[in-house]
Amino acid sequence: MARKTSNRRKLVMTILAWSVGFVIFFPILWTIILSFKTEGDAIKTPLQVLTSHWTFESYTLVQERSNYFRHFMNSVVISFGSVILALIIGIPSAWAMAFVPGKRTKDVLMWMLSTKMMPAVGVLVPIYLMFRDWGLLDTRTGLIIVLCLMNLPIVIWMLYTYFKEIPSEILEAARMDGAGLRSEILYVLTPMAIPGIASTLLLNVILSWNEAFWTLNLTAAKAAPLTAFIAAYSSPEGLFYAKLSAASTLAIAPILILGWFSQKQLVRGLTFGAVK
Amino acid sequence: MSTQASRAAARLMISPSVILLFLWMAVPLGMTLWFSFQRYNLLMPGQTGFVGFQNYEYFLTDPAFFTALWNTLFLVGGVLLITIIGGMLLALLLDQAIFGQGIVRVLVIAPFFVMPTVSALVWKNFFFNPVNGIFAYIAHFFGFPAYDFLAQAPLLSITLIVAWQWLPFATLILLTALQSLDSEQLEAAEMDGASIWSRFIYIMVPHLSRAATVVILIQTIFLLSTFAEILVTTNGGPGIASTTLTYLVYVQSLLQFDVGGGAAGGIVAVILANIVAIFLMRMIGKNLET
Amino acid sequence: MGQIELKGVTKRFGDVEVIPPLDLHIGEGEFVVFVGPSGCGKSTLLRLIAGLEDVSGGHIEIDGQDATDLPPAKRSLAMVFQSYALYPHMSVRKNIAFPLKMAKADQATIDAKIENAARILNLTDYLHRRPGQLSGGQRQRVAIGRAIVREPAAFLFDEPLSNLDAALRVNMRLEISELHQKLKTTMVYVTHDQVEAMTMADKIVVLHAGVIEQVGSPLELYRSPRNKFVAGFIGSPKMNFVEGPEAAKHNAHTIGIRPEHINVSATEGAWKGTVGVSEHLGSDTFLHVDTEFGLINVRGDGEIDLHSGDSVWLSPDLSQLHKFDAAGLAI
Amino acid sequence: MIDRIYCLNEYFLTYWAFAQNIWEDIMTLTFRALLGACALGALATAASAETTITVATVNNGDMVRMQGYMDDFYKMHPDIKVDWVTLEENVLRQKVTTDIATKGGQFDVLTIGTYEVPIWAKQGWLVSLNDLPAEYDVNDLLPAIRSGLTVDGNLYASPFYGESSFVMYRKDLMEKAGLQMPEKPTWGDIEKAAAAMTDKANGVYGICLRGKAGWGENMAFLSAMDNSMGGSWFNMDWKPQFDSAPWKETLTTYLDLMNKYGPPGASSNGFNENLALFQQGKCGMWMDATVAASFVTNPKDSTVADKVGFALAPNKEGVDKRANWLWAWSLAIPAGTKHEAAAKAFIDWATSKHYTELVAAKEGWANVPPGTRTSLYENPEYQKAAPFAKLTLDSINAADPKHPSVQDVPYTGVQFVAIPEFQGLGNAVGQQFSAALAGQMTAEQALESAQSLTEREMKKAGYLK
Repeated sequence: MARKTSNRRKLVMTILAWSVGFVIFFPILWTIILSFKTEGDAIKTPLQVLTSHWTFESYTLVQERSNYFRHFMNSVVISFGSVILALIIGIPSAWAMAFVPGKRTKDVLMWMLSTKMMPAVGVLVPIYLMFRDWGLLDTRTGLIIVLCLMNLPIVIWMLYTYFKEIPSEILEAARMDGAGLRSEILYVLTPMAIPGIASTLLLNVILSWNEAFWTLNLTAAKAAPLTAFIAAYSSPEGLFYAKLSAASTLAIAPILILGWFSQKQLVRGLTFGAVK
Repeated sequence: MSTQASRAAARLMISPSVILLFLWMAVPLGMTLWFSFQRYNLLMPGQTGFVGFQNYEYFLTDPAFFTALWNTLFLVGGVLLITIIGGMLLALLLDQAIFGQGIVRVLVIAPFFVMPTVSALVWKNFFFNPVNGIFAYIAHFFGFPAYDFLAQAPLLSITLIVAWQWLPFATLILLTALQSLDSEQLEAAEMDGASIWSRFIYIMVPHLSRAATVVILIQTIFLLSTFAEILVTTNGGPGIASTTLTYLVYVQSLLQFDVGGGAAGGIVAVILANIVAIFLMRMIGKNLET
Repeated sequence: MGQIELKGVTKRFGDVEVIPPLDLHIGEGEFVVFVGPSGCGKSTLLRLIAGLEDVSGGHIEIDGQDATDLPPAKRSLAMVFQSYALYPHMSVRKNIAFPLKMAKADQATIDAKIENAARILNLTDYLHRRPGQLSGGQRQRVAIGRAIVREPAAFLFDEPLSNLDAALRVNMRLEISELHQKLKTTMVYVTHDQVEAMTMADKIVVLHAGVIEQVGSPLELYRSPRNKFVAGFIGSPKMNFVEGPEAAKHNAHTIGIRPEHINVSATEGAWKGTVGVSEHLGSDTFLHVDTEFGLINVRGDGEIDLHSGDSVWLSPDLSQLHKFDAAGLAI
Repeated sequence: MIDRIYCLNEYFLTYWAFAQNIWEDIMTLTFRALLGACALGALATAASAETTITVATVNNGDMVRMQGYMDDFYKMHPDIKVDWVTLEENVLRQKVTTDIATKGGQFDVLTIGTYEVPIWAKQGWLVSLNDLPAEYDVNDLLPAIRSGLTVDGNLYASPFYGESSFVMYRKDLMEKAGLQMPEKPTWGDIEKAAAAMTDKANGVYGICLRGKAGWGENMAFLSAMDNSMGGSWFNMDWKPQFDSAPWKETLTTYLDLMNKYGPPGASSNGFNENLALFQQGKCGMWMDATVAASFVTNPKDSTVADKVGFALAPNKEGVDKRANWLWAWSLAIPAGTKHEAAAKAFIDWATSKHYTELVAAKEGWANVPPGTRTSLYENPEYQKAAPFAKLTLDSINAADPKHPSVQDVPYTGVQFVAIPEFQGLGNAVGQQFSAALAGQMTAEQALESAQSLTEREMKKAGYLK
């Protein structure tokens, strides 16, 4: 809105918005602060915490105790792998649903979403048994498959709503211009959909990164991602605030940074067809 | 656009995801259904066999069942309420002309990136803890006794944690919707003599209702399976005060290792979830048609 | 090159028949305009020719070859869309080059053709820009450029000017006509605006509810419309229709007289009436006159000094009278 | 930007060029990805000559400390590599149980407790450890602990550390209150001491006890407490006893103590939370595992290290059982592992006297894993470094898993009942008692629902007709 705004109003709004933003962000900020304290200092009153001295001690301890890098790499491979696989499967489907809608397209879409309502705990044992038989326990491949299927409905829906915004005349023009299905997808559709695909990728990477049930239950050592890394710190003996903070910071930092850097992209695509 | 060839191609392109999702749903569900009629405890591999509806009987008559049902509704409903209303207010705020808008948005968006396990741990230990938590310090500072959130109001506390995580999501979608609102509409309303409040009620809210529907749909899907937050903070307690349906099934199948009972619970949960799903789809379908 | 023949073409969407069996011949080098009110099936017909829709029955021949089942790209037709359908992620150059690239033309050919098209269309300075950075008219020219470079057997235009403002529309109309004269390629043009049809077409096809009402040159349609629909659709302002005893005097169910074929007099004439609204354009004067037969529109040359509330006498030029029977067909 | 994306697209060309038909593209791709991943996995295992064993363990201090000494193990066994899976206790138990019961084979060494060992051994899920080398000296293990890990004469798990429970209290606060803690207190003594030490204005709470629901959390304490009141979980007909007088007395005494003298938020306090509280000096007294003694007396972590006194777990006057339990975190090998020899080598090292000496040499005797070997308690250096050594040994010896209660019972286990259903039962009952502590129900209501839910489950499981 290009409306005239008085400076005073802008100032009031700024203060209000900054305070609200600070309150919402505070838990994360506090975790980061505590991670640079000693265990003894971390349990003092907030004022004492801020004035006590800063140290990397907790990070050193955490790194000594567990192989952060391996968990990190597993998280990266699993979350990106599963989403990319889901995109490979989902892009053609979403394309077809958006541009060649049938009578039951909406129903199919809704059905896909409803598969996500299946409570994971209820089917853990069957999946576990299958994974055992196929040798997929504690493998990245296994988790990639599971998380890919977990995210597929969301991926398809996001892409669908995004593709629907692309005018079909453009695709017809491409067809008139002699583009086959392949060229059409390759030269016209994909480049136009890149922002949508990028935000779909981002959102689902975030969801996969934070998925804690399957990643924890289907892995042991080799494929265990950061969710398993955190599970080792949830309530160890004795004082643990600083170590927990350091581990938490390490676990969320990569995705937080990724999210912040790409937030424009994320926000742009994050409409789920909510905006017309 | 809809030539025969493209329709055939379309069907071909949809089929992989449909087939995969169908298998992903049907196979485990079939196995779960099978287990739900079996006496099958992981710890007692010797004693198996068909037991008919016994598992269902025990699950449905479990004294925790109806509490869990209610708790699930409370959690989902509570989080939706907080995130939609809070998200709308936040979206309105972020839509204003302010200094450092980008930074504020970064701050607001952040909780969405935090793993549920981590956020539950952070809230439980650093905030709700009645001895060392920040809320306890604040209470002491003002001379009140510390309130034990997780013991006195476990479900509400969990609702708050989950709402904190999902607030950014709702805010972002509602903000995008708000920004797509044609400013001429608002100006027209202003010319028509509508106050800020009426403009909000008659122009913005209807415009945002579509976005709100989407938020409700997506969040419900994820909220129904809320699990890590409960496990980490209260273990479903005290008593069964924060046991949801998902958690109850978890207790059955992974704490008692009663696969049969857990399977029966899983099937019940699937049925209930699908009732919610149908209800939601109806609502969404109507709202998304246009 | 550029003959298109439709034989018994039909189109059904589900149970709804939008185009009943239809025959049409489009000759080489002709500028054919499909005109009709919105929803009359003219765009559908164009898309059938383009191959963007499957025909439900009948055949389409292009240059004597059966093209009914050919995919759009193989029909050697080029299309300009209402929304221009430019690729937003490509520069103007890439947009124009796209069909050539699809046809696997070599780079030298592509460059040459782009240069040529850009020169013809005055786009040389804009080749590096994206569609988003162009004005409406420029976008329109890019869309045409993209069509030109393929050197198609025929161009298809789907209401290409409807998104432009009035002045620009007149300009582009001229440009397209000039282009046709320069290229001598068959053009099929869809519009709902009869002025565009009259000014551009060699041949006009008037469509109504999927049915061809009449085919002919602009003046043929103007002079001898086959039925009431065509008579009412072609010409601006619209033809006046009078029914009842006044029509019976001329042995017709309905008579039609164009506003420009009525003489106005303050003192004497055939029909008496009162001026409702008068529009003075300087070159013309439009009068809306209330008569016992209803509202009659009159167009007079130059300035006529009549205003709202004045009494007037109207005299139709009987040599220009159109007569229709009860079914609406011209007698 | 978009132009660059467009260029990127050209690269996609290769990727899409697999087939004209997209469906085939996907199938090939997915399939290749799968095959590739499998092949890669196979390659990785084939290429390495060394054996990798996966050890699942709990995130307790002693276990975490062991991970720092792995160099010593690798020196002795250069061909074995150890992958650690360190998890919180509940997550660990859930994972290893799922894995062993479904024969998932993800782990080669499991960290399990005295509850699991007899049940799993009977199922044939564990590898017998009878053939450990002579230096292991199986006869050196404390008899109570050893018998808890032995089924039909075979040792199925090797204890890493063992524990009972006892009372830890603040000597300085007792002194200030003018009281003396007897070495064998009764519940009456405990209440008196708790009342005297409580100073809520200064954030000192007279007594800290477990309140977090769970069979290994509050129920471990409460079941042991019930034993000391003369009660038991079941009578000889497997009938639950929550409607009996001892349970009533147990719960009311417990709630009374905690409500009057306990810290806020006690219903979510487990071992770790209480340890943190005690180390911060917020508890006058804490009844919990004997292993905690070394943590609360460690000046590095504890602000009250030099002020802690110890006493045996209390009993009710006239009851011949004390409220102390018996537990040993032990290492076991799941049947079906492919690396049995390496796993045994690891267990031998981790639970050997050598390891104890290693820790003693590096970090002092107070920090060695306690409660497993007689030789440790006979070691004068340990006795000197660990003032709680004698009481720990006495507590362990005082516990008798075969006869936990003064009444006859059909089960073994002091603070647990060694049947598979107990985990579920213990958790459910623990939830009730935790709710009672949180003030959501009265003691009577909690006992009533504990009784009915236990009856229900026992009926379902077929113990009760």
